[in-house]
Amino acid sequence: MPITLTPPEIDRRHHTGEGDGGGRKPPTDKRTGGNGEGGDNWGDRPQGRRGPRERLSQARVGLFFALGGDLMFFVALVSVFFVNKASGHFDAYSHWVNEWLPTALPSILWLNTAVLLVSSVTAELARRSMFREHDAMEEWIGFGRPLSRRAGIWLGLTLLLGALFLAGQWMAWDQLAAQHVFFASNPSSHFFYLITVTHAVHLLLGIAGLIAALAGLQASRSMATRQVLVDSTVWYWHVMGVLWVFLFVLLEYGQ
Amino acid sequence: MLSAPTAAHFWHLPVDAARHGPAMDEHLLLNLWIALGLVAAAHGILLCGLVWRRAKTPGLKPGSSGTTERGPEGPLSLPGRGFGGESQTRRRLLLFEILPLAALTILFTALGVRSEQMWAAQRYTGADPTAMQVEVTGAQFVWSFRYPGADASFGTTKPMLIAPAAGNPLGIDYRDPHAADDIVTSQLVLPAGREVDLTLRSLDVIHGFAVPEMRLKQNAVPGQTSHIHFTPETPGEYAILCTQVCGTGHYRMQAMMRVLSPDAFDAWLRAREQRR
Amino acid sequence: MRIFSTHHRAVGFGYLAISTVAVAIGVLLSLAMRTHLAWPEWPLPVHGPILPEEYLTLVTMHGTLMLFFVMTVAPQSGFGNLILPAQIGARQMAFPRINAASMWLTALALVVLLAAFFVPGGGPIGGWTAYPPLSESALAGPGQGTGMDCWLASIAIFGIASTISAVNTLTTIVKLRCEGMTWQRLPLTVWGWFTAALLSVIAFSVLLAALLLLFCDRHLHGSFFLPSGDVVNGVLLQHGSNGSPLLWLHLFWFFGHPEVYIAILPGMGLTSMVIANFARRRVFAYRMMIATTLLIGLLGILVWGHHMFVAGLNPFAGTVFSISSLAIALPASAKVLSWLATLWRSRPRLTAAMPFALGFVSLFITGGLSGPILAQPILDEYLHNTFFVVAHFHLIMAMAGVFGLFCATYYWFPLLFGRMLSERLGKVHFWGTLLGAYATFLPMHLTGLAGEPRHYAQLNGLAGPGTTLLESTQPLQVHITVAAIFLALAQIPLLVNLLRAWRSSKKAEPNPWNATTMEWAPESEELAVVYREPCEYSVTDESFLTQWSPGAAINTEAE
Amino acid sequence: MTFLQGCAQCLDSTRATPPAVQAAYRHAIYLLGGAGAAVFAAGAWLLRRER
Repeated sequence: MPITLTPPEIDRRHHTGEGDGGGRKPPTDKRTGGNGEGGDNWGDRPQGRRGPRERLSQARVGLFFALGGDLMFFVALVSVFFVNKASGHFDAYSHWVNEWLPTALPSILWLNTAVLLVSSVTAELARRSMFREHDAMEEWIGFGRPLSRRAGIWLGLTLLLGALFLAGQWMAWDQLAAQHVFFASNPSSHFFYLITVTHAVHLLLGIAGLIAALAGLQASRSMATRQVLVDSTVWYWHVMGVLWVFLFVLLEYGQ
Repeated sequence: MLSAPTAAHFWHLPVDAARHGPAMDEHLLLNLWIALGLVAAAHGILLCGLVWRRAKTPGLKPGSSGTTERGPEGPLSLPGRGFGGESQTRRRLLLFEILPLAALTILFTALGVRSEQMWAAQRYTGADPTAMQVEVTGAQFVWSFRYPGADASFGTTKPMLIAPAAGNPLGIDYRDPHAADDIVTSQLVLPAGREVDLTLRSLDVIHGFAVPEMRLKQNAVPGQTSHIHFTPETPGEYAILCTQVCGTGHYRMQAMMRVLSPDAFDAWLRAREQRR
Repeated sequence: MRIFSTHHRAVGFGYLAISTVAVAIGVLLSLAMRTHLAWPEWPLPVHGPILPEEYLTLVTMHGTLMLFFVMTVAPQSGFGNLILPAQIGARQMAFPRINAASMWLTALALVVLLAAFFVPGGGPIGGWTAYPPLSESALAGPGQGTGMDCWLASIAIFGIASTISAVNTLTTIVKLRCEGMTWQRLPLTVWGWFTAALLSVIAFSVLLAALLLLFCDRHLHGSFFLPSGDVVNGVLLQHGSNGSPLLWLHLFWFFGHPEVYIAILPGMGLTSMVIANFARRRVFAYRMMIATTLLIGLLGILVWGHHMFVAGLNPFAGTVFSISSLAIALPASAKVLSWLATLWRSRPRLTAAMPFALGFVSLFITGGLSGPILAQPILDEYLHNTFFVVAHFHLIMAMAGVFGLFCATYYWFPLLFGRMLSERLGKVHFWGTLLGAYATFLPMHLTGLAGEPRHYAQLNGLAGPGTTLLESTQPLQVHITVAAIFLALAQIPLLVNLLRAWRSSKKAEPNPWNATTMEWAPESEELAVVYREPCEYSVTDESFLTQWSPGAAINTEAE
Repeated sequence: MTFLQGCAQCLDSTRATPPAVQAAYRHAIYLLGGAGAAVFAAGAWLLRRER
């Protein structure tokens, strides 16, 4: 849990009520500090508008469920992968034939993987820098927007690396096509293209998110909005990175 | 419970001509009666509960359903719960949940075990080696039946050889010696009292091979062969239906299963062999 | 209210509008099917005689419309959006814009689906389960070309929309509950919505994957579901491949079975709350009801194989799936028992929503008890894909689900429109619908037991024992058709009722049913706070404690 | 235990399909069911944690 504008000890939600289900849910952060200091009590605001902490965790919960569904999507693909890989059929002379010819992965995928991992690091740095209290203070006092500046740099770097990864994937597809390995060639090539393309589509979404976050960093005045944007985009980016590592291992060693 | 034939008639079950049929029917009817009984009982309780005068003794409050109070209570903290003390609560919970659920658990377990035993008897084990071999092939929208002939083995088939117009709907490769004496028919003719091992195939889409009077159903899935074995008992003409939607002609994908007395069957088989 | 509003009520009404269109069309399609089965020679006015492929299109579209666009949309997304936020003391859904977007996506999906009627070749004919290879190629039959593509696109869009809206629902329930709204204090309706949303997120993504694979098979020469050497219509579709149609069955039913729980869980929750409210009692064994809701959801993920007992599944797998399927009967029975216990000697007020809640219980019992029968492989071997199955899921899912929807309509109409529905018309509507439902679907058990398979465009007119067998059901067929028409007509009172209430000037009082849950709380600027569990009614008098009232009971007699 | 594979109606034809295929189907079904149940449980747990 990163440092947020709400000192964690105020958020008692997870500590009370344990054991007795009925205990009244403690008020969600009354004293948020943040750009609501001085009489402006977040708790008076309508549900879901009670300060950065709540909006942040709301976005994270939404992301959690969305990614849970996404996980099931890839689980379905992978289970089909296993079955198709093992399956075969009896030919006219009742010999058992398995059409599966493992697709040799272009070595550039290793490079891409490394790039993606690095991009995850830069993304995390961007996320962390959104929660540096020192910078936040400075912004409230009015010394520019160090949060946006610092995070913007890291996000830009992530965007660059992400684009690089996609370019690398494109080159991988090119190389396979040059060897006349296409989607339709073989059951295993089905899966290589299916998995890489679907993952690439997810990364495109991630890149859209990054662009949105960058735009938000410039445009939005509310610090909470910027934090939510960056935080959820980066978490999504991390998950896509981990997912890729898993899929890559599956394709490299699982065939 | 009514006697089996009357019951079968009451439930609109068709005649039962397979050896495994009667046991299956018995289990089916048992299930149906139990279900009917439970429906009646549940509705009875429902209606009684509705018309019977409202219980005055607080002890009988269903609200007192064992949930322990929590959180701040208003002055009127009791309504709907905590009534009649824990003993009443427990009694009611026992009466309305625990006992019935235990009974249902036993009931469903018993039915489950019984049906799994029958399922295992029919499906876990293959057909007897001496069983008669017939290959059933589904294709939009006809069933074809192939007998291995004298050599008791089927000739190989190849998709590229399939040519219904040329009289080879199954794509039998006649260069294969085994294929020479194969008999292909449009009716499934079987001798009574002998076990049959059907090999189910499909050329195009999934078809459902079903013989209601034999209490038999199994999908014919393209790309795989499924086996199903049974013993027809009473001679007669029975319906073979397709029970998996397979296209425009699904409804007319019907064939006839003719069960003959053993010697009548031998005569038929000889006639067919002459014919070829 | 602006049409592109992101207010949760606007979105909810949008969803209900979608369902209304879908249900109207779906009913008409089913009536066309029924008349054709009862009187095959009778030509449809304007259209003329119904051809076999047209009949299959009717079946497919009826199933798709009803299951996806009515039973999934209306209870979960429709009433979920209308009521859920208020019921947990929130002012809106978690992500209003995304919420509205998913509603419009659903509308788009409906349009795309209906477009299938008008494309060359007509709509798809493969049933709502779209088993390959029938769904693999345009060669397999009319409507399997563009029509099938429309179906694929529509369901894909629908799946994405449902997933998004489910994520929104889940986040709302997890994050936006007001102060004091704890695990035990959540109304069972919210539990129903929560579980159903959880199932949607899990199931629809798997369906999406399956649709993607099928699309690859159809248009990119894939071979995921296409076996080697498959000859459709004289054309060899696939040379070397490892594909198997069974894979589709697995993926589809992994979605398909949770789907039916998505359709019914909200109705279960509402039934519990309405029964408790009109019986003026607490829901019997409240925490057990929560547990069973979650348990049904969890088990619902693990039973899909019972749709495949005779589909080429290994018999051992059949046994395993039949055990898990029989297991679900227990939490379901526990729910029924709780309803019976809550009603026991309660002399409830049989106004408005209550009869429909009771109807839900009745239909749930009747339709549910044929479930354990179908869960036994040896019996399913005879009953699979017969009208016995049709009767089963129409009673427990379609009819019970619809009764849940009617219950919601009568219960929340005063809340949503500030008007009261006429009790008399409500009673007429209830009895007509209940009678029609049973008269239509009970006999289907018998035609199924007699051996009538699903998707048969015609039961007579052919030679052979098959037709003799099927023609024997003809009297029942006519009866069913007449009953179905009656069932459709029985909905007129509802329409009249809604229209009259709409036009009437008589305002409804703020909490006409003396309900205790948050959605009836008066509008106020300060934050909602919940002080107790729902359904606190006095046994001695009419007084009761609402979830939002901090102190003394509201005594309706005193007022 | 042989179970959960495509082409089988009786033990004889179960044996006719390679164990690899049977295992593949078995694992695929474990994977699907397990992952589904896990996501479900995680969701329920999140609600409990957030009460």
